[in-house]
Amino acid sequence: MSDEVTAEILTTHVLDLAKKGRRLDGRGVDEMRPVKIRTGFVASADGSAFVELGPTKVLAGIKLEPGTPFPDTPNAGVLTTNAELVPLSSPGFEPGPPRPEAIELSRVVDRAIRAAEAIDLTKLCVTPGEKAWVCYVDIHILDDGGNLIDAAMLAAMSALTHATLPGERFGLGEDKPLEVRHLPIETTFARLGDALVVDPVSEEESACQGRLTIATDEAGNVCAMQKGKVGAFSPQDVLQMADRAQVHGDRLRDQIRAL
Amino acid sequence: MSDEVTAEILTTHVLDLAKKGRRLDGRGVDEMRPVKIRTGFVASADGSAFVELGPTKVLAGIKLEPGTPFPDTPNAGVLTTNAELVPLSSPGFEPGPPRPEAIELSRVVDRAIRAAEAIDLTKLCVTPGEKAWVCYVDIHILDDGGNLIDAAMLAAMSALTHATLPGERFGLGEDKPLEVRHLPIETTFARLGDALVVDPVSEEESACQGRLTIATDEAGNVCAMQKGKVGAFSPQDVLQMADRAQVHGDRLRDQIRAL
Amino acid sequence: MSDEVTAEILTTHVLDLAKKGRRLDGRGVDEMRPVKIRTGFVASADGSAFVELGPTKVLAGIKLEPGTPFPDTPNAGVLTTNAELVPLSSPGFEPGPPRPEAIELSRVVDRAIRAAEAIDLTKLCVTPGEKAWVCYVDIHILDDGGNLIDAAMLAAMSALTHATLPGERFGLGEDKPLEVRHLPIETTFARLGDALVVDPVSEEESACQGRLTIATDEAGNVCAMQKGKVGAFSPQDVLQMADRAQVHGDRLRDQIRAL
Amino acid sequence: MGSVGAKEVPQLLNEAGRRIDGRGLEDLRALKIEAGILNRADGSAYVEWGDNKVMAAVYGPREVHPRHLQQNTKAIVQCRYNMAAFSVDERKRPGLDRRSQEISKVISEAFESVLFVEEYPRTSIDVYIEVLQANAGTRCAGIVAASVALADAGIPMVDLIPAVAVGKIAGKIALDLKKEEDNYGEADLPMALVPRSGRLVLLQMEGHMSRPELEQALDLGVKGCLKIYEVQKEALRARYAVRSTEAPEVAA
Amino acid sequence: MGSVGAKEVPQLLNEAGRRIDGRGLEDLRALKIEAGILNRADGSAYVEWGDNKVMAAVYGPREVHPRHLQQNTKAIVQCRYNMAAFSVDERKRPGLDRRSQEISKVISEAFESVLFVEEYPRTSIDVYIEVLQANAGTRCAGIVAASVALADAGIPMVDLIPAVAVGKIAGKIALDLKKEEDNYGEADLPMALVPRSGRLVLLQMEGHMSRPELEQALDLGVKGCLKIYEVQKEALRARYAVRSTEAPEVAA
Amino acid sequence: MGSVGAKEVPQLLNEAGRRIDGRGLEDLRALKIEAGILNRADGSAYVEWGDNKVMAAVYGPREVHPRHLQQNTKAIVQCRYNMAAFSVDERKRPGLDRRSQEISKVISEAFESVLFVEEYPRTSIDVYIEVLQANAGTRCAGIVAASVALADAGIPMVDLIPAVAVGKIAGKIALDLKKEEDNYGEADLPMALVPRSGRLVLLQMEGHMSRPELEQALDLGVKGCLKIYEVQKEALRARYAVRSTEAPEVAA
Repeated sequence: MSDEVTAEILTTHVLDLAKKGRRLDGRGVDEMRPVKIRTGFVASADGSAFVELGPTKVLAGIKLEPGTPFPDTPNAGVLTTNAELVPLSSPGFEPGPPRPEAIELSRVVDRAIRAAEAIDLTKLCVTPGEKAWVCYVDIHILDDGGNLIDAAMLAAMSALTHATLPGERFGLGEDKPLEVRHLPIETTFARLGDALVVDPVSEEESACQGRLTIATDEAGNVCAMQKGKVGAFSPQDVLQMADRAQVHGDRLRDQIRAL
Repeated sequence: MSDEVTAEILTTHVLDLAKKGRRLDGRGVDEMRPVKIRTGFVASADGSAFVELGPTKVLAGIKLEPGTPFPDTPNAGVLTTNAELVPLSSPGFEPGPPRPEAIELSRVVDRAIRAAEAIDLTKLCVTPGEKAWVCYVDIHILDDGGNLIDAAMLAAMSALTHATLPGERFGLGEDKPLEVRHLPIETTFARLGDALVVDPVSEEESACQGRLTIATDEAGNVCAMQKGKVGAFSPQDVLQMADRAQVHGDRLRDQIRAL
Repeated sequence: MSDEVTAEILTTHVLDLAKKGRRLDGRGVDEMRPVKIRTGFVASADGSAFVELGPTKVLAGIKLEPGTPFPDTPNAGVLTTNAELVPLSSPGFEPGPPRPEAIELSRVVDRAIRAAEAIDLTKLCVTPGEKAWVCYVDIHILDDGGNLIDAAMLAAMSALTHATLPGERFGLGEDKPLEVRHLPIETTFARLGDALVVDPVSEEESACQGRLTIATDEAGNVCAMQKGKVGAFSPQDVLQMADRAQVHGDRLRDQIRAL
Repeated sequence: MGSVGAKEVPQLLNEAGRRIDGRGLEDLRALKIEAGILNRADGSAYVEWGDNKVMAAVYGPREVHPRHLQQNTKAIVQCRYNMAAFSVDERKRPGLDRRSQEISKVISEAFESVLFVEEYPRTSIDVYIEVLQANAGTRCAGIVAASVALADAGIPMVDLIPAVAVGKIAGKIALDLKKEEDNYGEADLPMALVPRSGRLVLLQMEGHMSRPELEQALDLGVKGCLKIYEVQKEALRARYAVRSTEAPEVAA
Repeated sequence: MGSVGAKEVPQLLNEAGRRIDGRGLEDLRALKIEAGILNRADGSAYVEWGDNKVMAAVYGPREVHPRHLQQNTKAIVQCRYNMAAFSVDERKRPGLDRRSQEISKVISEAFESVLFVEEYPRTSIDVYIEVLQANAGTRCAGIVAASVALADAGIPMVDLIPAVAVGKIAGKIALDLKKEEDNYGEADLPMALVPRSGRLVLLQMEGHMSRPELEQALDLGVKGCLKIYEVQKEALRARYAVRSTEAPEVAA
Repeated sequence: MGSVGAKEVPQLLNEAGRRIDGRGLEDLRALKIEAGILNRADGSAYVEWGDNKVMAAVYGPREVHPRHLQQNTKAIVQCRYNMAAFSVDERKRPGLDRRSQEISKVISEAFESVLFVEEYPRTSIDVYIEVLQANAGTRCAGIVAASVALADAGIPMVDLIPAVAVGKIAGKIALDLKKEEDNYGEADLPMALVPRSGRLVLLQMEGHMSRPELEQALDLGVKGCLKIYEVQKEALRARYAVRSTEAPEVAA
C-alpha cells in the first residue's frame, strides 16, 4: 500500500473520530497532553529546558554573549531564535537547507517572544551603539510527536525564565538571573471537520483543515497568531480558540513559574 | 511532440525566413523593437527605470549607500551590478544559485558601464581609504521577450542618468544628481545563416549561430564586446556590426537624454 | 558489465594477489612508489612543490598574508590547510560542496602539520592580539593514482620547507625563509587480507579492508593517525605499521631536506 | 512593532481622529489593480496599493521541478514571495531570506485552500510575487495580485481571495497600516478572506490585542477584504473586456 | 592539543598521581546508558559520560535519499554527528562544520565494518548522533550511544562497539580524557573496538607518542573499551527487560 | 583596465617602441605546450605561456551528471575554468567566483562551436582548466591547452582553436598583454579563432577602441592565433610520436 493511500485512510479515520467528538489517543477536544519540564539540563548553556509534551521531546538552550547592537536599535540587545528539526526527531529528515516548516517554527516562536516583550532588550545593552548582549535561543526538536510549536515555545520560555546572564565569563559584572518580563505561551489548535482540537498529534496535523497557533500573555492579551496548513477558519472560530488559549496559557505559566 | 522536436522545427523556420531577409515578427534585419522608458518608477530607489523593448520588460533600481573603498582603489567608490532573472519572466526558472546566463548578463552590463567609465568612481569617494559611496545597480528581468542584455543596459543607464546621490539620508551633504560622465549603450546581434539581425527575439536567440553584443559610447568608441552562444563570426562581421551598433547607440542615447 | 561487477572482480583479483604476497603493479608489500619533488614551481606562491608519487600528481602552494590572530591564541599566527580534488584528477568529480573524502584529506594533512608543531606559530605573531601571519597551505590534487594523503603531505611539507615569509610585500620587514621546526611525514597502509601494504594504488584502496595513515617526526614520535575506509586493524597491526612508517618517514625527510 | 530602543515615536492619530496620511481608522489606501500585464506568464497582475508596487505571475498547472516533490493525487502550489533589492529604504540583499520563505509558505497554503488541486494531479501551480516598492502590507498586496493572476491564468478557484492587514495605532484598531503605522503601532494582523465562505485562509498577528480588540480587528478586516474584492473583480472585468474585443480579430 | 600561544597550563596530575577530577590514570569517568528513549526513531539511546550528554537515533534499513547514493549489493551506512549550538562554552554556529563531517565519515566507516550490509541491498541505515553537552570524548560517546541504538533498532551486528579516547597528560598515558586534559595534554587517541575480534574499527590520534607510549595507549584503550562494553550490554538487558514486561500487555 | 583611483602608472612603451619585457607590439610571449601529461584524464595538456602556467584535462564523451542536463540530440560541452588559490598575488578564495563562471560559459560555447556534438547524443564532454600561475591571458591559455587536450582525448573537432588577447597600451594596439599591460593598458580583447574558417568562436572586449583600432586589433589577433596554432600542432605531433614509439611495445 502506497504512503499516499495509507495517509488518506488515516485522515479519514481521524476525521470520522472527530465527528463523534473523539480523538486518536482518547483525549478530549480541549485536553492537552501532559507537560513535563526539566530546567538546567545542559550545564554548558546559560539556561536550558528539556520539555516533554506527551511523546514530543524538545530541548532548548540559551547562550548569552557580548556582541554589537543593530544600527537601528543602538540601545537594545539582540534576540535570536533558531529551531532545528534534528534528524533524530522523525523519519522525514532530509539534508540541506532548513525546510519551510522549520523556518516557520523558528519564526513563530521568535515572534511570540518578541511581540510579548518577554525580555526587555534595552536591559541587555552594555554600551549604546557599541556593545550589547546577544541572547541565542537554540531549540532542538528531538522526538516529533506533533505540535512542535507549543513544545518549542514552552522549552524556550522555561529556559529563558531560569537563565543566567553570565557577566563574569566576559568581565561584564556579576552573574545574575536573566530578567523575564512577560511569559507568553503558545497554544495550537487544529480544525478537524467542525471540531477545533487543542494540541494536535502528528496524525491530526496531517489530517487537519487548518491549524491556528495563538500566543497569549499573563495580562489576557493575544500577542501573536499564525495560521498554518491548508484550510480555513471563521472569525468566530478564531475568537473561540483565543479564549481557550488564554486558559491553557495561564495554566502552563503557573507550571513554569513553579519550577 | 517533444520540446526538442518543437525547438528544431522553430529553428528551421527562423533560419528559412532569414534566408529570405525576413524575421518572425516582420522586422527588418537592422530594425530594433520600439523602446519605452519610464524613469522614477520606484520611489524607494535612488534612481530607477522601467524599460520595455517590445515585449521584454526590465526594471532597474539604483541604491547608493556609504561603504568602504576596496584596498587597491582607496580613492574610488564601488559599483556593483546585479541582474536577476526573476521567475515571473519566463517558464524556465529554477530555484538555486544563478545560472550562467544570469551571471553573464550581470557581468556584461557591469563591464560596459565600467569600461566606458560611465560613472567617475573617484567622485564617489568620501574619505580616501575609509568611506566611499557604494552604487548598487539591481536589475529585475520581469518579462523575457528576448535580448535581455540590451534591455538591461538601457534600464541601468536610464536609472543611473536620473539618479540622486542621497547625501542627506546619511548626513553626507546635500542631495544632488548622480554625475554620469559617459553613456554607453549595448547593441546585440544574432547570426542567422548569413544574416546578422539586430535585437533578436527569444526564438532568434535559440536558433542563432552566434550572438554578439557591442557597447559603444558617444565618442564613437567600442567599449565592450561579448560573443555569446554557440557559433562564430568573421572579423568582417564584427566590424560591420560595430558600425551598426554605433548608429543604434547614438539614437538610444538621444532617447535617454530626452527623458 | 556493470561498474559494480567490474569493481567486485577487481577487488577479488587484488585480494588474491595479496595472498601470494604480490601487488597489481609488481611492488613489494613495503615498497613505496618513486617520489619526485620539484619546489618553486609556482612563482606567484610564497612556496610551492609539485610532487609525483608514481602516477599521482599533487601541487601545493603556500601563501602568507597578514591577518588577525584567533581570540584564544593572541600570540600565534594562523595555519589553514585546504586540499582540493580538482576535477582534472579523476573521472569521479561532481560539482557541489567538497565531499567527505576531500574534507578528510584536508584535515588529516592539517592535523599532522599541527600536531607535529612543524611551524612554530608563535613566530608568526606580529602584534599580539592584533596582527599575525596567516599561512595558507593550498593543495591541488591533479592526477589521482591513489594514496593522496601521503602525496599531499609530501607536497605541503616540501612547499613549507622552501617557503619565504614575504615581509617586504606587506611592509613587515625583510623577506626571510619560513622557519620549519619539525618535518612530519605521513605513511599510509592498506590491509588486503593479512597483508599490510604501504602506499596503496587506487584499486588497492577500493579493495582494502581498512586503511591506516601514520604521521611520524624525525624524533621517532608518532604525531597523528587516521584509520579510514571500512575494515579493522588489531593493535599489533598498528604497532607494526608504526615501525614501518618511521623508516619510510626518515627516508622521505632526507629527500626533502636534500632538495 | 520592531521598534525596541528606537528614539522618537511620531503621532499616529491626531485630535480629529485622522491618521498621518489623513485617512480615518476604517479607510483603505488607494488601490489599483491591472490584470494580464506580462507576456510570458500564463497569468499576471500588477497592484499599486498606497506606496506598494507589487507584480504577480502564475505558471501552470505544469510539470513539477524538482520531480520528487510531485504528488500523485493533487497539484502542489508553490508560491515564491520576493522583495527587490531596491524596494525598501535600506537596500535588501537579493535572495530569499527567512522572512520571505515564511511568507511564501503561508501564502502557498492560503491558495491551496481555494484551488481545486485534486483536478490537476502530478502538476505544480507556481505563483510568483515580486515586491518592487514596499510600504507595509506587501504580503497582502501580493495575495491580492496573485489572486487576480490566477484568475487571469484561467485556473479554477473557489473564489478570489482579497487580503488586508488590520492594526492597532495609538490604542485604536485601524485598517490597512502604512509603514510608519506598522513601525510604531501596537499590533499588526494580516488576513486573507474567502468571501464566499466568510472564512480566513491566511491569518497572522503580532503585537498586543485584548479579546475585544481582536474581535473588532477581525470584523474590520473582513469588511476591508470585501471592498478589495470588488476592485479585484473590476480588474478582471476590464481584462476580459479587452480579451473579448481581441477575440473577434483572432477568430476572423 | 590546540593550545598554541595559550597562557597558563593547569597541573593535570598531582603528586599522588591523581588527575584534576581525582581519577587515577586508568579510570573511566562515570558512564550511564539508557536505550530506547525516543518514540519516532527505530532505535535510540542516551549516554551521560562524565560531563558529556549525547543522544543517538537509528532509522532503517530504509529507502535511500538521495536515490543516486543507492548501492545494488549492500546497504549504505550514513552517520551524522552534530553538536548542539549550546553544547560548548562558546556558542557553536548551527550546522555541520568540517570537523563534524570528518567525524561523521569515520564513524560511518566504523559501523559499516560491523553491520551485515550485504543483507540489505539498496537501503540506507541512518545513524544520527546529537551532542547536547560536550566535555571531550564526544565522538566516542556518540559511538557508544549509536551502538546501543542500532541494537535497540534490531539491526544485526557482528558486535556492539565500545569506544574511548586514551591520551597523554603530564607525560603519562591516561584513559578517557576530560576537557582540560584534552586541551592541555600532549596527545589524544580515540578508538573503537570490536570486542569479539579484538580489532579496532575507529582509530585517530594527534599529539606526540613514542613507540612504547603508543603500545601502552593501545593496550589501555582496549581495556577501557571492554569495561564500556559491559555497560552497553547492561543497558540493552534493561531495555529488553522493559520490553518483555510490556510484551504480555500488548499480546493480551 | 581595473585601475580606477590607482597611484602610479608604469611606462608601458619606451622610446624605441619596446614593451616592458622588451617585446615589440606584435610579439608573443614564449609559449610551450605539452600534451598527454596526466594519467587519469582521457586527454590532457600543460601550457606555459609567459608567466602563465595552465593545465587542461578532458573527460568524455561520457554519461551526463546531473542527468537532467542530458540532451537527446547532442552532447553537452561543460567547461570549468578555475584559478588555484596561489595562482595570483593576493590569495584567491578557492571556488568558482562569478568571473570564473562567466569564462567557463564562453569557453564552453567556443568549443561546442567546433565539436561534432550531434555525433554523441546524451553524453557530456567535460573540459577542465586549472590556472596554476596567472599573468594575464589565462582564459586564452586555457583554451589553447584545452584544444590540445581534446585532440589528445581523440575527440573529433572541426579544428584546433588557438586563442590570444590583443590590447591597447600607450595608445597602440599590442599583441598578448602581460599583467602590467593588462592592468594599466586601455583595452583588452581576447579572442579564439577557427583557423580553417577564419571565424572567431570567442570574442570579448573591454576598454576603449576606435573603429580603426578595432580593425587593427582583430587583424593582429588573427595573425597571433595562427602562430599559436603551429605550436599546438607541434605539441600534438610530439605526443603522437611518443605514442607510436610506445605502440609496438604494447603490441609486442
